[in-house]
Amino acid sequence: MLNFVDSVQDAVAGIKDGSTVMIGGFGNAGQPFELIDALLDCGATDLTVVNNNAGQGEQGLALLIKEGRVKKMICSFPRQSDSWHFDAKYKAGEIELELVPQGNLAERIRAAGAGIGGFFTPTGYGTMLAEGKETRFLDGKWQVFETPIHADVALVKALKADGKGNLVYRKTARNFGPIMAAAAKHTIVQVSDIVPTGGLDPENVVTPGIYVNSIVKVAGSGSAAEKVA
Amino acid sequence: MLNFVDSVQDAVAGIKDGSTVMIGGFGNAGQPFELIDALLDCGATDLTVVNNNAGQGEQGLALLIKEGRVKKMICSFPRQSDSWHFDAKYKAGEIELELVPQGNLAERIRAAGAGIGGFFTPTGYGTMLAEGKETRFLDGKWQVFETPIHADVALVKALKADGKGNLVYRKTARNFGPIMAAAAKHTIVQVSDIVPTGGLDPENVVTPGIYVNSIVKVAGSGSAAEKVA
Amino acid sequence: MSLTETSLKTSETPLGRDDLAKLVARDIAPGSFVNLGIGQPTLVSNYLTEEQNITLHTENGMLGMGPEAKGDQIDGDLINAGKIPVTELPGASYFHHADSFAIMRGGHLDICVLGAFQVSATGDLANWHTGAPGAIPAVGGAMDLATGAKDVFVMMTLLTREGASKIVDACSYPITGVGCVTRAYTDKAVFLIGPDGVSVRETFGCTLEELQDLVPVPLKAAPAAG
Amino acid sequence: MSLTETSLKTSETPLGRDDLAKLVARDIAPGSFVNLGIGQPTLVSNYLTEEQNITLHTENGMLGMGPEAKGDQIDGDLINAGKIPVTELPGASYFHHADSFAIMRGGHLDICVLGAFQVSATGDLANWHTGAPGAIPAVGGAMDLATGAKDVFVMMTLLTREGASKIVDACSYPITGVGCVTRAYTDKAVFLIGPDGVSVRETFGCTLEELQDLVPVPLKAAPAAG
Repeated sequence: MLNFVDSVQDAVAGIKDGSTVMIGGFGNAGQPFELIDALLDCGATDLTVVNNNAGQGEQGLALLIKEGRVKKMICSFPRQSDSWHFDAKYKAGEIELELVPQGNLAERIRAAGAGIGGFFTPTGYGTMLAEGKETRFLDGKWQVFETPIHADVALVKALKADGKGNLVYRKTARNFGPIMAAAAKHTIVQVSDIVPTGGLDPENVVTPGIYVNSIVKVAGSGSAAEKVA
Repeated sequence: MLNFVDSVQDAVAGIKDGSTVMIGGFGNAGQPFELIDALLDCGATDLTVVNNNAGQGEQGLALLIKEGRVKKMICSFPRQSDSWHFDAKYKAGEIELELVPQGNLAERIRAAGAGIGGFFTPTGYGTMLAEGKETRFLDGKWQVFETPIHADVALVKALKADGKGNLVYRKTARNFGPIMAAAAKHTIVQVSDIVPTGGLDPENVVTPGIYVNSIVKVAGSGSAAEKVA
Repeated sequence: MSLTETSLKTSETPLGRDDLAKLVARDIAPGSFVNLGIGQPTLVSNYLTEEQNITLHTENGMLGMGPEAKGDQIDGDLINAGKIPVTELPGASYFHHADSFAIMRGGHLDICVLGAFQVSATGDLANWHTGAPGAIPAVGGAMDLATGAKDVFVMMTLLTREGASKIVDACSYPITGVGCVTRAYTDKAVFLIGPDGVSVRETFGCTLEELQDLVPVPLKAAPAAG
Repeated sequence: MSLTETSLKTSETPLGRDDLAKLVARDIAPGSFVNLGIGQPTLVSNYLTEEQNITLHTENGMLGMGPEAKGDQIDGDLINAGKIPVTELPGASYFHHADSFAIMRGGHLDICVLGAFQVSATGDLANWHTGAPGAIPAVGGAMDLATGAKDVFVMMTLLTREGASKIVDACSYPITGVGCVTRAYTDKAVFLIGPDGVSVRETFGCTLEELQDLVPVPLKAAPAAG
C-alpha cells in the first residue's frame, strides 16, 4: 500500500535491526543521501547493505559503516580513495564483505524482483569470485550460477513521482533505482517533486507504482550536482 | 551497423532458409504486418518462428504457415478461433510446436539478449510443460530450468526511430518488441516515423539503437486500429 | 463448528455470475494490484469502486488498465490480454513483456482472479488444457498467473454440466500450477484452501451438509472472519 | 615469415600514451559501439573522429556518452563509470544497471578497451586485483567488461616498472576473465591473440627479435592485414 510521508524520518521509521537494505546510487548520482542520514538517525543496526560501493568520505553510507551499524556489505567496488571507514572496519575484521561483479550484482537484484530463482552468467567464470560456485557450459561458454539478492527495504532516489507512485529518474542517476525498487519488500523513495496522477506520460514511466511503498519529497534533491557543490 | 532501407522487401532480403525468426506483436498490436508480408514474398522457408501466437485468419504469420514455410513454432498460445492454418498443419503433423508459458517465453527471449545462459523459474513447475526439465528448490519454491531463445532475425514494429536507431513504441504494442530486438542477431524494425537524431528524449528511449540493424518506414503503420478498420 | 452448521448460508439461491463477481470485487482490499483473467473474472471489474483504488494489470504490458473501450475510444494498440480494446486510466504505465511477467513472477500482484476446470483440495489449479486427445494445447499466461500472485482466486460454477464437482481431491485435467489457489468462488459456495484443507466461508442456496454431498473433499466451516 | 622480419617496425621509438590511444582509435571500425575502461583507455575518446560515428557506452547506464563535462556543463547526475562528469550527445539513451550490463553480457558491444596488469598467451586478463595480502578487493564492472564485448582490447605498457613482461605465459595475478583478450596495444608492439597463439602486428622502436627477448611467450609476425 502506497503512502506519502512528510519526512525522511517517518519514511525510515519502520526499518528493523538485522534488515537487508538496498541503497541506490552509483557514486553520488542517485544516492538517497537524506534517507541514508535518516537511517543513521533512526538507530537501526546489524544491517546488511547492498550498494555498488561501500561509502565514501564522511557522509551517507560511510557514516553508517563508521558507526558500526553495518554487519555486511554486498557490493562491487568497496575500495576507493576515500573509503577509509570501510577500509578500517574491514581490516579490523568488523565487517563482512560479499564482493560481486557489478553486472552480476545488478542481475541478481533484477532476478529477486522478477521472481527468478537463479541464473547462469559468464561473468566471473574462472576467477576467484566464482570459487566454489556451480558452473555449467551453456551457449558455447562456461557460466557461473548466481542467486537473487532480496532485500527487506530499498532506499531509492528518483526525480518525480505521481500520485500512484510511478517514478521517473534523471540521467545516469537512474542506475540501481528501478531494480532495487522491485527487489525489496518495502521500497522508500525520495523525490524532488510529486506531480498529480496523470502528470507522467504512461509511456515514460520507469518504475511503476506497484514497486513503491513510501514516498517523501526532499527539497532540492534533484541533482547530485547540488550535493557536491 | 545500422541502415535505413527504402522498402520492406529490401529489409527482409537477407533472411535465409532455416533461420529462426522472432516476430513481435500480441494479437494485432505491435505485429509488423508489412514485414511479415515481405517475408512471405521473399520466399525464405524452413523457418523457426517465435511469436506469442501462431497466426490468425488470412494474414501475416497465418499465411507463412499456410504456405508451409514454417517448420517449427515457438509460442504460448497457438490455438485460437481463427488459427485454422496452424491447426491444419499441426494436425497433419507438418509443423512442430514448442509450447512455452507466456512469461517463460518472454524471459527466455530476454535471457538471450542479456547473455544469460539459463535460469530457474517457478512458472510451469509440476505441469506437463515442465516434463523432463531440470527442477530445483530455490527461494522456498520448486523451479524449472529454462534456457534462452536466440534468433537470427527479429521483425519488430515500433512507433518512431531516430537517426541512431533508438526506438519508442505505442501503448500495449510495445509487448515483445524490446526483448526480441535484443535477442536477435539482426533486428529489422518497421516504424511509422523517422525523426532526426536528437528528436527522442534520451530518458524515454525504450530500445537503444545498439539493438537495431535495419529500419524501414511504413506509412500508416502506427496503430493496429487502422489495420483492423 | 460442525458440518450441520447452517449459519454459513448467506443467500437462499445459488449466485449468478454477476452476483459472484460483485462478491469477489467486495473482497479485494483497497489499494490492491489485481490481474483479472479472461472470461468470467473480467466481470469483477464492473463492481470495483473508485474508493477501492484498485490498479488492474494486464500481462501484455500495462498497469492502470481502464474499462473496455467503446466507439471512438477503440485503439488497436491498447488491448488487454484477451485482445479486447481497453482504456487507460490516469497513472497508467506501459512496459514490455519481460517486465510485465516479472511483475507477476516476482510476487508483486496482490490478487489474480482466474477461471478453472478443476481445483484440488491442496490448491492445484487446472484451467488451461482439457487433455483431450488431438486437442491443440495453448497456455498463454495461465501458468504465470497461477504461479505469481500473492493470492489466486478462482471463479467457476461448482459443478460441470454433467454434475461433477470441480472441487476435487486431485485434478484429472493437466494442471496449470501446484498448490496455488487460495480461494474458489462458486455459485454454491466460497471455498478457502489452506494448509489444513478446504473450508467453506459461505454457501448460496444450500447448507454446508448439502454442499458436502456434492463435493468429494472433506469440508469444514471456516472460522468467522476477523 | 621469420622472427627476423623487421618490416613490422612502424615507429622508430616506443609509442607514448597518446600515440597509442590514437592507434586504438584508428582501429575501431566505423559505427561501432564501444566501452572505454577507466584510466588509459579513456584517452581513446580524444582521437575518435565524427566520421567514425562511434557510440560510447558507459556501464552505469548510458549509450551516446559525450566528452568530459567542463564548467557549466557539469551535472552530478551525468557521470561515467569512473564517476567523472560527462556530457550527452544527440541520440543518447539512459537505462538502469541491469539493462546496461545486459548490453555487455549479451555481446552487443563491438569493442571494449581495458587497462591490464597482465595478459596471458591464451588471452586471460588480469586487471582487477594485485592479490597482495591485506589488499581490499574491488572489482566493479571489470569482469563484466572482460566477458561481454565481441573484442576486448587491452592498452598497457609492455613492461612493469621492474622490467617484467605483462604479456605472460599464465597470469600470476588473479584473473578478470578467461581467454577474453583479442588484442593488446602496448608501447612496444601491438599483439594479436588468437587460437594459434600470439602474433605481432607491428612494433615500435624495436624489431620482432628484440621484442621476443622481452616477452616469455613465443611470438610470430601476424599476416599482413587484408
